[in-house]
Amino acid sequence: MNSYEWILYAGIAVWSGLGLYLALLAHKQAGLSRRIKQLARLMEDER
Amino acid sequence: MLLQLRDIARFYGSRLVFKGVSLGVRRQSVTLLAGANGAGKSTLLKIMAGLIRPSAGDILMDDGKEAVSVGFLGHMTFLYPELSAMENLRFWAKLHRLALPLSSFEDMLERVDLSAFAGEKAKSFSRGMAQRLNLARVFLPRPALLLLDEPGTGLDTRSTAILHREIASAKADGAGIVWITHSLEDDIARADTVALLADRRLAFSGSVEDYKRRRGALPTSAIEARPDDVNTRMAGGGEPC
Amino acid sequence: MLKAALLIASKDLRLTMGRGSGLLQALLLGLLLIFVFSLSLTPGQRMSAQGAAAIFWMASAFCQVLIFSTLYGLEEINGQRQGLVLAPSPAQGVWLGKALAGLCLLVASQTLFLPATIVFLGQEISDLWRLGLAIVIIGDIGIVAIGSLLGALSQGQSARESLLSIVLFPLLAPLFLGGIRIGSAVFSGKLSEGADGWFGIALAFDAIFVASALALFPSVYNAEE
Amino acid sequence: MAGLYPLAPFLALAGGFLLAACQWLILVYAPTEATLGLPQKIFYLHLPLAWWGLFSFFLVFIASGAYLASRKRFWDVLAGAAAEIGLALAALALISGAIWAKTSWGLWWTWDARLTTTLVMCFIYAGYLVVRGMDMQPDRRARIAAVLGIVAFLDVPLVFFSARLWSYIHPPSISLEPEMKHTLVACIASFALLWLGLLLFRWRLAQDAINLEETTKERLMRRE
Repeated sequence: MNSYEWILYAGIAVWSGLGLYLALLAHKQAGLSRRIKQLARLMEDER
Repeated sequence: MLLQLRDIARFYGSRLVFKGVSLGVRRQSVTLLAGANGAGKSTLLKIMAGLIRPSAGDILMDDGKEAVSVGFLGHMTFLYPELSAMENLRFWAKLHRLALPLSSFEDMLERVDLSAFAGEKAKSFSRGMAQRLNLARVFLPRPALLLLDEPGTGLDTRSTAILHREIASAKADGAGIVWITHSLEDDIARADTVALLADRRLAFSGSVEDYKRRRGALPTSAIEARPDDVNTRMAGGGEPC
Repeated sequence: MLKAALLIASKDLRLTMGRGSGLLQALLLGLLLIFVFSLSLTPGQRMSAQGAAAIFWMASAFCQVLIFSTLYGLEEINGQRQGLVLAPSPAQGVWLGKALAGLCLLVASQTLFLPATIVFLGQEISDLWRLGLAIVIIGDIGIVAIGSLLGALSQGQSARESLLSIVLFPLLAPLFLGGIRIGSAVFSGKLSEGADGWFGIALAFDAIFVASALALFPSVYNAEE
Repeated sequence: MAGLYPLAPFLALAGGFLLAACQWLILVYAPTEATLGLPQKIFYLHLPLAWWGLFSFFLVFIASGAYLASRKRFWDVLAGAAAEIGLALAALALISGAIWAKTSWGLWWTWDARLTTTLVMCFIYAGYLVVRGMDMQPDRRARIAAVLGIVAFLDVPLVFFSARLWSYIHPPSISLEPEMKHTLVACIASFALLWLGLLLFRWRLAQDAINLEETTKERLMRRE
C-alpha cells in the first residue's frame, strides 16, 4: 500500500461519508415536505 | 391586588389547555376555582405559583412591589418518606427561612391532629395523615398567597373540619387564598369569589352572589364536575386536569 | 443560598446514610469494578501504576453517577422538586446542596476504593502521596460540580443513569487524564513531567464548571414536567 | 436565516467547484513535504474538516447562549443543526486523521493532542444529540440542550491542553512552504461554502419539522 493509494482511500472515505450524510438529509427533507403538503391540503378541505 | 393574571394561555404539547384567562386575587379573600376534569385548574394554579410559565399573558404579584410569599399545596405531598413528621415540617420551614421555636412546630402538629405521630417516619402514614402533614407544611409559614389544589382529597370529615378552620384563620390573617374544589356547592359558603374554567376559557369570574344569580346560564359541564372521574382521565391521555 | 444548600446537604446525607439505600449501592458498584479488574491479573502479578490509577478514577466516576442519580431521585418521590423550586432561596442553592452531599459521599467511597485498589491491584503508596491527596480533592470538586448540574438535567427521564454517564464521562476527560497521571505517580513514585501542569488544568476545570453550573443551573432545574 | 435558504443550491455548487479546484491544488500545486512525503497531503483534507467541525461546535455554543438569553426557538434549531453537522465533520476528520496517522506513523491511533480532542468532542456531542433526540416538552429539551451545548464547548480547550500534556508524541511541526500555505488556505476557504450549504440545508430540515408541528397545533386550536 504505497502512500498514493492512502490518499485515494482517505479521499474516498471522506467524500462518500459526506455524500451519505447529504443523502440522509435529502431523504428526510423529502418525507417532511410531503407531510406538510398533506397537512396543508387537509386544512384546506376543513376550512 | 395581591395577584393579577392578564390574558393567560397555556399549551400542553400541541394541545391548548386554556387561553384568555384574566383573574385578580385580593388579600383576605377566598377564591374558589372549579371546572371539569382536564379543564386545566391545576395548570392555572401552578402558573399562579410561578412553578410553570404561561404560554402567553403575564402575571403581576402585589402590583409589582416586593415578592409575595407563596404557599402551594399540590396533588403531591412533598414528604420525604424516610424523615419523620417533625423532621419533614422543620425542613420545609427552614427552607422558607422560618426560625421558629420547637413549640410552634408542636402546636401546628397539634392543630392537624398529628402530635401523636411527630416521631413517626412519613412512609408509614395513611393518605389522610400525609395530607394533614401537607396542610401543616403549607399553613405553618403563614404565606400571603395560599394556593390549594383539592386540599380535601383523602380527608375524613374530622380532618376536613381542620382544613376549613385553617383556611378561615389564614383568611383572618389577611392571606389571599385560591382553592381548587370538586364540590363547588358545599364549599361556596366559605368563599368570596368564584372562578370557573370551562371549554378552555374562564367561563365565569366574580363574586359568590353574582355566581348564585347566574348559575342557570353557566355551561353545565363546569358545574357538575365529578371528583376523580377516572374514565375521562384515562380518555384524556393522562394530561393534567 | 448557602444556608439553604447546607440544609439540603444535611437532609440528603441523613437520608442516604440511612438504611444504606443510596450510598451502599454506589460503594458496592465501585468495589465490584476494582475486584473485577483484579481478575485480569495472573496471581501474584501486579497491575501497572497507571492501570490501577485509571481503575480507581473509573470506580469513582461510576460511583458518583449513582450518587447523583440517587440524590436527585430523592426529590422525585413525592414531588419535592416543586417544593425546592418554590423556596425563596435561589435555585443554585439546590445545586450547591446536592454537590456538597455528593462530595461527602464520593470522598467517603474513595476512602474505601483506595485500600481496595492497593489490595486487589497490588499497589503501594510512594512518598508522593500528598500530590495524590491534592488531585483527589481538586478532581472531586470538579466531578461533583458537573455531576450535580447534569444529575438535575437527567431527572425524570427513563434510563437516567446511562444518560448521565454518556454525557458526563467525556466531559470529565481532562480530570481523568490528570487524576490518572498523578495517581500513577503516587503508586509508582516517579513523575516524568512536572505536576503543576496537571494541577493547573484541574483547577481551571473546577473554576470553569463551578461558574457555569451556578450560571446554568436555574434553567435546568424547575417544575416543568 | 429563512432568506438565505434559496442560496443553498448555489452555495453547494460553488463549494463543489472550488473544492474540485482544491483537489488539483493539493495534488499538483503543493510540493510534497520533505520529511513525511506524499501522505502528508491528506492533511489538506483533514485540517478543514477538523477546523469546520470545531467551528460548528463554537456555533452551537453561541446559539445555546442566545437561546437561554432570548428563549427564541430559532436559536435552538440552529444549535441542533450545527451540532449534527459538527459531529459529521469531526467524525470524518477523525477518519482522515487516523488514515494520516497510519501512513506517517504506522499505527491507526496516536495520542496526538488534536486527534484526542476531536475524539472526545465526538463523544461529547454524540451525547448532546442523544439528549436532543429524547421526547420531552420542546422548551424543556431546548433548555437542557442549551446548557449542554455551553458546558460541552467550555470543556474543549481543557481536553486539548490535558491531551497535549498527556501524549509523549509531539508531531514534528512541519514547516509550511508558501505554496502549501496557499493550498491550505484555499481548502479551508472553499470548505466554508460547503459548510454553509450543509448548515442551511440541515437548518431548513429542522425548520420544516417545526412547521409541521405548528400547523398541527394550529389545526387543533381552530377545531376546538
